[in-house]
Amino acid sequence: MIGLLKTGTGFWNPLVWVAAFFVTALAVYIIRSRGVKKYRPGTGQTMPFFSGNRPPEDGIKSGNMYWGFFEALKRYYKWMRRLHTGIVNDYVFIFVLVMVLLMAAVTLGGLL
Amino acid sequence: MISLPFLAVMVIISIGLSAVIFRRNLVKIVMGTSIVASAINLFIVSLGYREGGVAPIFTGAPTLEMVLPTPQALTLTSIVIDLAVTAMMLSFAIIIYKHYGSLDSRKRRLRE
Amino acid sequence: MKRSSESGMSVIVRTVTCVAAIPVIIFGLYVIMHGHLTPGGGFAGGAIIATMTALFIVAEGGDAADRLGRGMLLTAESAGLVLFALLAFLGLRTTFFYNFLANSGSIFGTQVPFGPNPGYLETAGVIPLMNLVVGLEVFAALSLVVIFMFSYRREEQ
Amino acid sequence: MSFIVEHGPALAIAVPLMAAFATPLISRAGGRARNGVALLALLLTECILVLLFADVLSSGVRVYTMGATIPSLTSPVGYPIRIILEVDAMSALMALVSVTIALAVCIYSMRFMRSRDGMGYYYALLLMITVGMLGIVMTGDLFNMFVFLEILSISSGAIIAFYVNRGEASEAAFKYAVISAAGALMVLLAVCFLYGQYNLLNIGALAGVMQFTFLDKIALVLLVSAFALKCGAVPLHMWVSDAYSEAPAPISAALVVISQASLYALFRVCFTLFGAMPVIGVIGWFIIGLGVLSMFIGVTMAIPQHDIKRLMAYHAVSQTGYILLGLGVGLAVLGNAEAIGSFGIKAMEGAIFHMVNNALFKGLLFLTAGAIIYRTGTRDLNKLGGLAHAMPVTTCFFIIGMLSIAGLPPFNGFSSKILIYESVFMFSPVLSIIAILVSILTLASFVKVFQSAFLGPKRREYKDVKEVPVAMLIAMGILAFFIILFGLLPDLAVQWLIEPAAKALLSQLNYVGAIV
Repeated sequence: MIGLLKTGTGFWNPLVWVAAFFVTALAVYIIRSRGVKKYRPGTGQTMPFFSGNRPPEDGIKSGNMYWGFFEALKRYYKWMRRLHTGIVNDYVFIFVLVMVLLMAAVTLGGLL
Repeated sequence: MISLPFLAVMVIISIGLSAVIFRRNLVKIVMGTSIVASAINLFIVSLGYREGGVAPIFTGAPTLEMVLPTPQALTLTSIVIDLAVTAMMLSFAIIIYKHYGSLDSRKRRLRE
Repeated sequence: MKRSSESGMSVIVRTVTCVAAIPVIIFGLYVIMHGHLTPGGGFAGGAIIATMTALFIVAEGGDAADRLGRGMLLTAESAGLVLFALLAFLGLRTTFFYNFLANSGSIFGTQVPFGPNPGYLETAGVIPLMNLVVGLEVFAALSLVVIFMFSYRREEQ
Repeated sequence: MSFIVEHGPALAIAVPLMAAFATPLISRAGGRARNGVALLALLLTECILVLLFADVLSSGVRVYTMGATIPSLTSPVGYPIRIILEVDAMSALMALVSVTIALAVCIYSMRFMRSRDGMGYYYALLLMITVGMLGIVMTGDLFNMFVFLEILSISSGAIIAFYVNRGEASEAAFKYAVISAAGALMVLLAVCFLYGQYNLLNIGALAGVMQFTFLDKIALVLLVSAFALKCGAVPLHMWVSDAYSEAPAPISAALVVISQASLYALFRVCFTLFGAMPVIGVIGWFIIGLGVLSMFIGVTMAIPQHDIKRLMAYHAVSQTGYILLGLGVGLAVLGNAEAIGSFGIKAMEGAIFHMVNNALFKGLLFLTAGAIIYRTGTRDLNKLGGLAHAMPVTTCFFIIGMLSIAGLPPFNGFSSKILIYESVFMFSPVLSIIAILVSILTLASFVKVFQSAFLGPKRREYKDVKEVPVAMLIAMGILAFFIILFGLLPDLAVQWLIEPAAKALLSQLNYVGAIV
């Protein structure tokens, strides 16, 4: 069968997926076309929903997004900022550190 | 079979790496990489050396043991590469100095 | 300090530089030409000739860097590389980089007699030709590196 | 035809090399001639590599000895001498992918690069990057691998600093040059360790006589950490965000393929050179660790970025993590034939497929980022908005790339990720769950880019923005075409491209036997 990818324990067939996608999309379209036709352009119906407030003039900036995510992971990001110093000396230092760690791992692995 | 040239090579490599890691001046960082490269060149040449060998030139050679010519070809290649890398890094250092008026690696503009 | 970087060093230094130029360049050419017989070759010889450019700029001052023909050097650099690749391509009837001139009797194609000898220049096939073009390339490229670095330094003043 | 296949490995490197040397000269004759020569050289290389790949699939490993009397004469005196190129299915696949991306980058650059002087050198460096990548994937010799790695580092370092009059570009290039020099010197040191013991430089011949002494372990450590540095695995990823974001946009796409070449070198060394070493399982676990860290830290660092190319650079780190995870699992179970048969080879197939896919969709995303920069002149997501009104085709390409990198069906990213998820689940369920989580975060961060750059009302300052020129759309279209093709027909791609490559990595004896 064309498009059938065996993954060892399961399988994946994109062509069947695409067919299913179009059938579902058709069904959704039919259901939608039977809905209430009260849409009026130019009224409040076309405004984006922004918790009842007026949306900002020039849209929502990327800096405003995922605020809660960053607030929850504030300590992680603070730590990450500290690691990413942007100094070339540190880059080489980490490289040497990784070499030493790997050497230790290989030596211990050889003893076991 | 630890011999003096190999020890010397390891010491010089450590000196070069420590220069790259701990020096803040960009030109000194370039010097550090250059020192490491020279140490490795020394290592290759000392690998090919035979006790009491003569230079591997066919012309007028006495019938003696010759040193191995392959490592010398490798060394020449790596010297040429090192020259190109050093020239390029120094050019970048010149441009950085011209733009920011400083060669300090810690006064960085790119981070995170 | 200003004087030395702009208009060059004293007359003594400049004269000695001009006198030194001849032996240095001849020595560089010797190293390039004998690359297949003795240590050295295209890179070493080209670098020796290119030191003359650096010496010239140091002695004559910053204006000398502008007076040297950059266009010609740029052409020479690319031409050297193209000729090198072309010589490699010419061996393609057998393999890439095949030494098709060696022992062929034509230019640089003399067979080397066995045993110790004083060194025959007309041997080794394409290797001396490659040394020549590499010498040209390295001379042009290193001169350009020095010239560009120097002229960039001068612009900031 | 047979002449081209016979000399294929050498020609594939020599044609772009010759073009790279000639472009500065031809540039004097005018921009069109220069662009034509660069494009022609890459097309020719692509044709040679397609023929070579077909030949390798049908008749096995092909070797080429530079300067010998016949190309297959590798060991005239019992051990290999001269410069030897060795192409198996893995090398041929990687070479094919590299040149395809380079071709798209070349077409894209014709309109994208508006600078007038130095363009001859831009194309020369682009072709040199291609030469370096092809050299790394096709050489059979460790020292040549170092030489090509340095060719790659020098030319890409110089091209990262193409916008010299911006100080940041020089700084990024300086960091990249120092990092590359340190990595490449460690590779050279490792090569010296091996050469000092066995008097050999050839990968196949070395693998045949390897004694696994203590010095070999040091060499392995040096090689693995140096190539991990060059492919940008966490915690050695710091240069990636600097270099990718400051390079010209098409070059960022080419830098992705440079990482792929380093990954190839990493796995060639691990599987072929040290494949029989007793401690290779430890290395496998170490690479899995690097992979998980890369996936997670890469994607979490990408989310808060507001520079579009820096964000994508962190995603490149994150996607490299998937590849390291898949091939690391293959490496960790290398000694266990049963585990290899049941899930190890599937994990490797997934990883190699993801390498191909990553080059395609990451390349496409960087090119769309370039299109945004070309028309608006800014990389800051906070200043962008409403571009979908003016650039509908670019928006479509961005959506394709975005869905593909996030691993949404039916695009190619999903096909390769499902191979990795399911086979890694057999190995360790936790790793598989982390991989799926990272995919979700990837989608989240690209939704952010999509929302802030393309959606929203039309901005006043971008009212003159038009669709990008046709040449740039063609370049993006090539990559999008392959993404959809591999997405809809993953079984054929795996069967004809990926499976031979995975088997080639595992069959160390074939690689050794072609030389000795």
